Amino acid sequence: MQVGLTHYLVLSALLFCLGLYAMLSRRNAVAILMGIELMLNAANINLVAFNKYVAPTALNGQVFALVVITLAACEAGVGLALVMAAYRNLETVHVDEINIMKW
Amino acid sequence: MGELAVFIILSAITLVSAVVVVTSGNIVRSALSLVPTFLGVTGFYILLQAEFVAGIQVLIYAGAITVLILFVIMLTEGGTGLRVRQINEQVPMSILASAALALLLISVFIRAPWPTAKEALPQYTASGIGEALLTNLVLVFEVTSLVLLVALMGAIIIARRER
Amino acid sequence: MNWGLEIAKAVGLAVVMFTFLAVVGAMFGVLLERKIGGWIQSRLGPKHVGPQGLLQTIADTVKLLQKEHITPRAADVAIFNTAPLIVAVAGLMDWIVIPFGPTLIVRDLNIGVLFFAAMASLTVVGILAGGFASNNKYSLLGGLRSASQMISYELPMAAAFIAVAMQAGTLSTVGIVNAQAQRGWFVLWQFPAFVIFLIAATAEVNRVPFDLPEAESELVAGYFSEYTGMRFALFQLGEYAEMFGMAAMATTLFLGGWRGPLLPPIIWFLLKMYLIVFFLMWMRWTYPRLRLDHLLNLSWKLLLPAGLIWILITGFVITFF
Amino acid sequence: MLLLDWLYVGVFAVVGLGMAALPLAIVWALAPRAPYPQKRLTYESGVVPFGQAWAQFNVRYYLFGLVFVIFDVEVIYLYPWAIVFQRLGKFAFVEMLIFLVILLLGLAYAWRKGALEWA
Repeated sequence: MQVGLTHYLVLSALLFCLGLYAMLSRRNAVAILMGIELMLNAANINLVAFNKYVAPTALNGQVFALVVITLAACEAGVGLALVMAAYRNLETVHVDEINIMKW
Repeated sequence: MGELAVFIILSAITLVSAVVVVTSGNIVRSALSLVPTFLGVTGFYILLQAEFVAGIQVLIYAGAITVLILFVIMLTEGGTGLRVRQINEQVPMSILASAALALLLISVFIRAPWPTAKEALPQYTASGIGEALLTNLVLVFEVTSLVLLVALMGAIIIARRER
Repeated sequence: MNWGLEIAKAVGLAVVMFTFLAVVGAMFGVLLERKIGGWIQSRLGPKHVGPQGLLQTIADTVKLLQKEHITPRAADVAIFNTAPLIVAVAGLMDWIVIPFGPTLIVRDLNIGVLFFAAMASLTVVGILAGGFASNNKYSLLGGLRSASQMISYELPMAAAFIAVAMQAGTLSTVGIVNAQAQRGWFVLWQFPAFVIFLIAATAEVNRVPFDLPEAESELVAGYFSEYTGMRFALFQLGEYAEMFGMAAMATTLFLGGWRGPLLPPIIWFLLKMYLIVFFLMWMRWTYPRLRLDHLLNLSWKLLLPAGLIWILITGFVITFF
Repeated sequence: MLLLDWLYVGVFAVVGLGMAALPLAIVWALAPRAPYPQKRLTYESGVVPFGQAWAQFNVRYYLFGLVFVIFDVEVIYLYPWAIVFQRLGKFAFVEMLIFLVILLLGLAYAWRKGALEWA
C-alpha cells in the first residue's frame, strides 16, 4: 500500500487540529504561540505533499514552504516581543488576566 | 512497504509529541517536546523528497524558534509560574470544536479525488529551489527581505524599554 | 534495494563510528588536552596510570561508571536526564557528513554543510534544557548565557559555510573537497572565511577564550553545575565530539580534506584534523578569557558584518572574473 | 538514493541515543543510591540555597535571540543562492546584493537601537 497524498493530508489535518486545540484552551500566551507553530507546520506538510504528488514539474510548493517558515519565524519573533512587553507592563503572561481593555 | 512503516513511525512521533505540547501542564516540558514534533515533520519532508526544506526546518524551527520560545519562557516565568493552572475553562468546548474540524477535514480529504501527476520530483531539490527563487520568483525573494527587516524593527521597538 | 541489509549496515557503521568517537574523541582527546596543557606549562601531564599516563582517561571512565547520580531536589527529572542525551547525540551526529577519504564517508548528504549547521544548532536546545531542569539559579543563568553565546556564533559560522559553498558550487562535503582539488585549497582563496570559521568554531564548542559560561571564576559551573558522574561525562562527550567535528569540518572545507601527495587519504585527513585540534588546545593555554559582552560584541559587530561583506566580495569576484 | 542517505541519519540518531543512554543504564544499575536531603540540595557554592531558580527579568537575552532568529532565517536564502549563482550569471548576484543590503540595514538598525548591547 503506497503512501499516497491522502495520508499526508489526514496527518496534517490532525496536527492542525492539535494546534487549534492548543490555541483555544491554553492560558499562557507562549503556549498559544506554540499552537500557532504547530498549525503552520501542518500547512507546510500539505504544501510539500502537494508539490510532490500533484505538481512536481516546478518546485513552487517547496519555495512556498520556505517562505512560510520565514514568516513563521518573523511571527514568532514579533509575537514573543508582545509577550515580553505584556509581561513587563502587566506582570502576567496569562491571556485571560490581560483584560484592561474591558471596562 | 518500508515507506508505509516509516510513515507510521514518524506520524506516531510527531502526533504523540504534539499531544504533549498541547496538553502538558509544565510549560517548559511542552516547549521542549516541540523539538521531536519538528524532527518528525523533518522526516516527512524527507519522505516527500524535500531535502533542503528538511535541513532548513531543523536549522530554523528546532534550532532557532524553539530556543527563542525557551528564552521567553525562562525570562517571563522561570521558576515562579510553573505551578499555575495552564488551561482555561474553555477546554470541553475547544475539544469539541477541534475534533469537529478534524472530522470534517478528514472526511473531505478521504473522499476528494486528488489529481496525481505522472512526472517525478528531482531527487535533490536544493539547486532547484535556488534557481526557482532567483529566476521566476524574484519578487518573493526581495519582498521577504523587506518583511524580515520590518519584523526585526517592529520586534525591537516593542520589546525594548524606551530609554 | 534490500532495506534490511541497508539497516543492518547502517547500525553496524553507527556503532563503529560512535565507539571510534567515544574512544578517540572523548577519551584520547581529554588525555591529549591534559598532556598538551602540561607541555605548554612545562609540566608533565598525567603520568601514573599506565605507560606515560595513556590509561588515565580509561580509569576516569571506569570511576565515572560507578559514581552516584544525584538529582537535585524538585528538579524536572525527565528533562534533567534527556538534556545530556540531546547534547551527546547532536555532537555525534555531526560526523555523518565528514569525509575521511574519497569513499570513506558515512553518507554524502547533498546538503552536507547545512546538515552540520543544523546539528550544531540542536546542541543549544540541550544546553538550555539542562540549565533549566537543574532547578538551580546559577545553572539557569549559565544555560542562558552559554546559549546566547552559542547562537551568536552560529551566524558567522553559517556565513563561512556559505562563502565556501559559493566557491565550491555545492553543499555536499565530498563535492567541496573535489572542488578544492581543481582550484587549490580554500584556505588560500577563502582565508577570511577560514579565520571567521575558526573563531566561531572555538566559541561554538565553548572553549577558551570563549568558555566564560562555565569558567571557574564565573557562575559556579554554568549549565552543568548540578550534573554529576556519567551525565556530566555525556556533556563532555558531546563537547569533545563537536570539537573534533569542527576540526574535521575545518579540514574538509579549508585544508583540502583527504587530498595529499604521498600518504594514503585517511592519514592526511587525520594529520590535518589533529593539527587543528592542537591549535584549538594551544589557544586554550595562551589567550585570556573574554568577558561576555566583549565576546558577544566580537560576534555581532565584527564577525557577522565581516562574514556578510566577505560573501559579497566572493560573489563579486566570482561573477565578474 | 535520498531515502537511503537519510535512513542512515535516522539509524545514527537512534543508535546514538541508545549508546548515549547505555552508560546511564550501567550507572543506574551499578551506582549506589543513598540520597539524603542535604546531598540533594542544589549547589550554590556552599551557601544554603534560598529563593526559587528564577532569572532576574532582563530583555537582552530575548533581543539577542530575536536578532539571531531573523538573521538565521536570512541564511535560508543564502544557501540555495550560494549553490546556483555561478550558473545564473550577473543578475543573480545583483538580486542577492539587494537582499543583503536590506538585511545589513536591519543589522545597523539593531546596532544603533542598542539591541546588541549587553548592558
